Amino acid sequence: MSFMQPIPVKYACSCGILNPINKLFFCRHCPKLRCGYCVCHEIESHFCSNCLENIPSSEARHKKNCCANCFDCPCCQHTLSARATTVAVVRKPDEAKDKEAQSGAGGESGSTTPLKPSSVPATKKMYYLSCLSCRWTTRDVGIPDQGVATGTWPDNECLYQLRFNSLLEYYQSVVLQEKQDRQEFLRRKSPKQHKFPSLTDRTGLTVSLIRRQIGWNEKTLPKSKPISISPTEATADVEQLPPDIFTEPLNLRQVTTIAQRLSQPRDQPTAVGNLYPQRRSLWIKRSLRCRQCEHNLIKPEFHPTSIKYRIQLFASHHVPEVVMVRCEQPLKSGQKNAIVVKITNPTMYDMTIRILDALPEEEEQLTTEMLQQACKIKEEAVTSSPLLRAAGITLTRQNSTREIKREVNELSNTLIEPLESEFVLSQRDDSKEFDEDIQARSEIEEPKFIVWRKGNKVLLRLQFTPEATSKISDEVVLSFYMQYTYVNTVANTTEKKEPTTQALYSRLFIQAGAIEKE
Amino acid sequence: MPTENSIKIMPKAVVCEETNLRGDIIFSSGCVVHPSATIVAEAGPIIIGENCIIEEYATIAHRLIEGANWDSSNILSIGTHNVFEVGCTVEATKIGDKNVFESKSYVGPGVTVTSGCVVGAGIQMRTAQVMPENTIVYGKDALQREAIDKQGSQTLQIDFLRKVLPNYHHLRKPNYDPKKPRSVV
Amino acid sequence: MNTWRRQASGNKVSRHTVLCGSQNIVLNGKVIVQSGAIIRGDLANVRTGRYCVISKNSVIRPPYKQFSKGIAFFPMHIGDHVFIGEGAVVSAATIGSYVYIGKNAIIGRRCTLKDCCVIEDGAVLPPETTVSSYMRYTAKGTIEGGQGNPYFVPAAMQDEMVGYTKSFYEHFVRTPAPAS
Amino acid sequence: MPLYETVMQEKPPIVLDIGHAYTKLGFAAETCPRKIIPTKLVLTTTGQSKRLFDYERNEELHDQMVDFLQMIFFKHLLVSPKERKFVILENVFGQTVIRETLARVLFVHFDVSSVLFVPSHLMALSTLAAPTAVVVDIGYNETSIMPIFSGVQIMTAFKDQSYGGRAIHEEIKRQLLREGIIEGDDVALLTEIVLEDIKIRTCFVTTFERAQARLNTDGEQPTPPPSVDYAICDSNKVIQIPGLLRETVYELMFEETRERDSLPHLILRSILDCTMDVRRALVEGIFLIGGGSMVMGLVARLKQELQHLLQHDEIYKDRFHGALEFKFFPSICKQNYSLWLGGSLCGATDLIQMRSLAKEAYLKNEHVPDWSNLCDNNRHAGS
Repeated sequence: MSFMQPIPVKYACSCGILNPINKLFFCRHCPKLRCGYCVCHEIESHFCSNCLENIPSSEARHKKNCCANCFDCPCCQHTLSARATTVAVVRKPDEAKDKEAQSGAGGESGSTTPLKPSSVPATKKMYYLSCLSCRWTTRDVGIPDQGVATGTWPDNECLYQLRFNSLLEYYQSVVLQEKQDRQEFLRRKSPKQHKFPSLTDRTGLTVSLIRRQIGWNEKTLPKSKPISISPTEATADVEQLPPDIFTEPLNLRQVTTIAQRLSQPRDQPTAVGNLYPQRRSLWIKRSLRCRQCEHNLIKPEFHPTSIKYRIQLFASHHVPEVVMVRCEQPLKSGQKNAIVVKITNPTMYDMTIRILDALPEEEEQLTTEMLQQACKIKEEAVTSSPLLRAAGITLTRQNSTREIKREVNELSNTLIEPLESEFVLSQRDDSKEFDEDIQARSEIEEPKFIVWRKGNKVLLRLQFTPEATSKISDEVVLSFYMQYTYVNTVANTTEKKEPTTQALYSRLFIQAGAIEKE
Repeated sequence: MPTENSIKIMPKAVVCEETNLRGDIIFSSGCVVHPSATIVAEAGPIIIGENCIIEEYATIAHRLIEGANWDSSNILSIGTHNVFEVGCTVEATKIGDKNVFESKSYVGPGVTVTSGCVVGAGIQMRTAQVMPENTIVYGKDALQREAIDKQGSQTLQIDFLRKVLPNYHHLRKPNYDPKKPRSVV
Repeated sequence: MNTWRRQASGNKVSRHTVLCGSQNIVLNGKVIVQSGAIIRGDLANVRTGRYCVISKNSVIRPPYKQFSKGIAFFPMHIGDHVFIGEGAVVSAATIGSYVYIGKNAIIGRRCTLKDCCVIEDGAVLPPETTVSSYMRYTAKGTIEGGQGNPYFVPAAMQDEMVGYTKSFYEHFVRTPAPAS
Repeated sequence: MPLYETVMQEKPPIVLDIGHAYTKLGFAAETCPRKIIPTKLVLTTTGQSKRLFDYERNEELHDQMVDFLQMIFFKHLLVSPKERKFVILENVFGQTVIRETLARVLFVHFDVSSVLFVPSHLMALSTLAAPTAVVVDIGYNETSIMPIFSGVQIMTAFKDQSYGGRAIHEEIKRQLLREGIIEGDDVALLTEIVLEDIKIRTCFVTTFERAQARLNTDGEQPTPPPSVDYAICDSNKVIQIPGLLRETVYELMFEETRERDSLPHLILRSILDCTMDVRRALVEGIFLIGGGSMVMGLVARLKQELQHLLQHDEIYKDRFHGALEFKFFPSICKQNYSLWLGGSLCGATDLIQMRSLAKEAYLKNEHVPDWSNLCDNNRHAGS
């Protein structure tokens, strides 16, 4: 499976990181390759990966990103399942408790039957939580069974909530006072320098006086005073080691592991008996956004079970896919060899493809210029809005484009022979997929390097020579540029509506294998 | 290993024909052996207690230690109500009651499994050790914990399988009834 | 002798498989079942979609659930373009489409695998686990990914699986692997 | 009325305490971190798992930081970092490169709106509402001591030593090898995770009396606590952890050396570096924090050691006057997230608006103001 195994063919993303094509995206507006590193991740929707319920983000925030119904096992972090038992309901409460205990001991998986069905007329379903991985149950720690399957399980409370609240209030008031002091200080230090003498200055009418006269509130807030708080007292009484630690054997099964402790960050119990079910964390769907033009590259449908996208700009839908088929000869240093690659055109337009060993310089400049222009246009469109300009707001995003571009790290150690001519790769046509006979393109003389061709796929033979200096078992890396014509259906400028054809470049690297022994 | 297999199946045991049974094996009543299970009694007889379930590709082996020979007194005794799930390999020295060997688990020679134990899916137990009662081995790191009580028995599943399997599979006929003389075969 | 049974619907089933209760097994076309695979149709119905690959020595076993008055085996549904790796044990309740299950993975009873999820080689899913779309269940037992996360499951998982299972089938029809 | 209500109505700031072993993460004004996770990441390029602070080139650290924070935001906190405010706990003597890289990643890659770097020791103390204490932070890489008087850190008295969790792990490994319990290739079994598990679940700090008895090699040795059979899970090997190991691995914090750098000495020396009139207050307020301080028996032992040194060590006898008794602050929460809790309190106040480093300010010169940097220090000296 291509994504389960390392893929030998990698594309250089516009940020300089190499990626296989299935991890790349293609921004049609830029138009450039983008990868997970150089795009902006955003949260699209929250959901629980266990019960697959969509949770609105406000509710997610309120619930602290936890699912209201699902719990994780505190012992092995797997999801807990609710298990039902039937319990006899009897008038006398004492007796009922007895029964419950009995039936509880009876069965672990599934449910238990009432022990004395004849003696009791009514039964009631009670639930407990059970882990099907490590067999931990809520009964292990003595949590009583619940009447409802979901929701009612106790959350352990924070022991120092009150203290925390008073600390919070205290510090807030301290900081507030400091802030007011500073404001006061600044106000006094820098007397207002008005261009025009104010009327109120001379008449002795101050703003606050006027406000008071017309019955408004004081504008300045009453100066707040810090709330007093009693600091924690240090004590000379310290916790001693339990004396039996030197004599009693240690039962490791009763001591929690660090992972178990940290899954309950507040309590971090050391004894297994203090583990409590933990609410399950939510998951998110992400959308990805191009940092340069702020268009979405990926926008999933928000429903948790949907696998569709509202926007999907996978590179594999726009960029010709190159797959390595084989090397013709065993790889030897300094020996001429040829590699067969398969190129597929995924678009609905014919493509003209050239394979080059270096990027023509003027082309490189051109593409960057084009890009800058595109950005400028967008920026102008935003800043030229008169309202915003009046407000003095400039919406130039300072950051998003500033992520450093790095040089491509990988280096090739082969000399590649560029193809002597360009060739045309037909468009993708799903209806032709089932045609058995290959349409012969006999009318055109095929270039020599084309081995085979069918529909939108072509097999090419590329000649290369590994560097003479490479040693045995060195990885042979081929590098070349692929120029392809891309028909862009989105226009950067509003005037042009018809699709434009652009010549784009991708730099590819192929790990052809290791140099073999002589 | 004796040259001829001696398979004794007690009444009410369901043993599919497409199984790989070698050596001297006794299935007590209520056992269910699914197709493609393997039971090898190399070193000595295997006695499987009542109501055990042995699923597909499960292997129970009583292996010869190097240099040793078949010894009819070297019995591997397996208790009652054990479940050997798909693809597990069990070569334990002794197995008590109500244990569950989950899918693709491995229990090596020298391990003594008492009662109520669960060896989690995919877990390898290679070192010789005694698993105390109600031990649960779980997770990728094969952590151990102690359950508060034993796993529930699988009699309901056995009832179901005993009804269904004969409709679809050729079975080995019960050939041994302790209550009757041996001539029943 | 031909070791492969080819059905009119294009299914390719090795003769060295154990299909129990074959009347309860529906393979919806162009499905490959390799040697040593066991499908337990006798316990409950098993239904797969098109272009599924069930590799060598894997076991497809409908899950059971215990009730107070007995147990029941539930039918198992497998979607289209699902790959089940060698030696996998699958006891799921439902498996969506475009799902990849690695070698020797164990899918516990009544698990739910939604569309476009990946189970790594050797991963163990305890019973009743749900793996939602675009999630990857790792061999370490953690869940990673999610739709829009480019790192763990390819964003174009659907295309990948369609391409993979189709080319697997086409290769297979041309040069069937020698039965072992 | 209060102005700070506006702060709370906004999205709460994110509070991060990135330790060498564990990272505590959550939101300001909450009572405990949402998660405590190992400071490890899965590299998105290769898929391998790695510690955040294992790096060779600065660019590597940058990329790892991006992957790590990405995981924090999108897997644990589930909020977009864009336009968020942050509180970052930092060691005052921490490495500049880490601080600068972190700021760079947050501002440039994640586009956050402001970052407030707060000194960790001071923040930890704020959870007590006490103005004065010697804050002893026992972390994974190191143990650091910072006396604070009336809310002012006494920088000159700062001390640190390399005995933290990592040193304990090394000691466990050393003892297991010395005893021949682990031999040959099995050393590879003793991964950090296994060593940590042994430390957490079996080891403790012994009492002063027993430690003294052990030092006297001629005298009768106390019976070690019972040994423990420990299964190393990955390879199914069962080893026996000697009781002696359980009792003595923490001794390296107390070993007498000529450099006087054991934990009790370090605390005393730190207090001595402060002026005379604050010493008593400091002695009566020791505050232990950090994951390493949660081990059983540590406080009791430390108190006895300190008291012992005060009475018997010539240097300290001369310099400390009067009857002194060491007092310890009880932490309101588990000590491993005391720092974080302080950050949470801090992030809930208006300090987040007054003192934060805003994006615009950062981008102007791409540099985080630092107290130790003179150019930054001139401006707000005394504030």
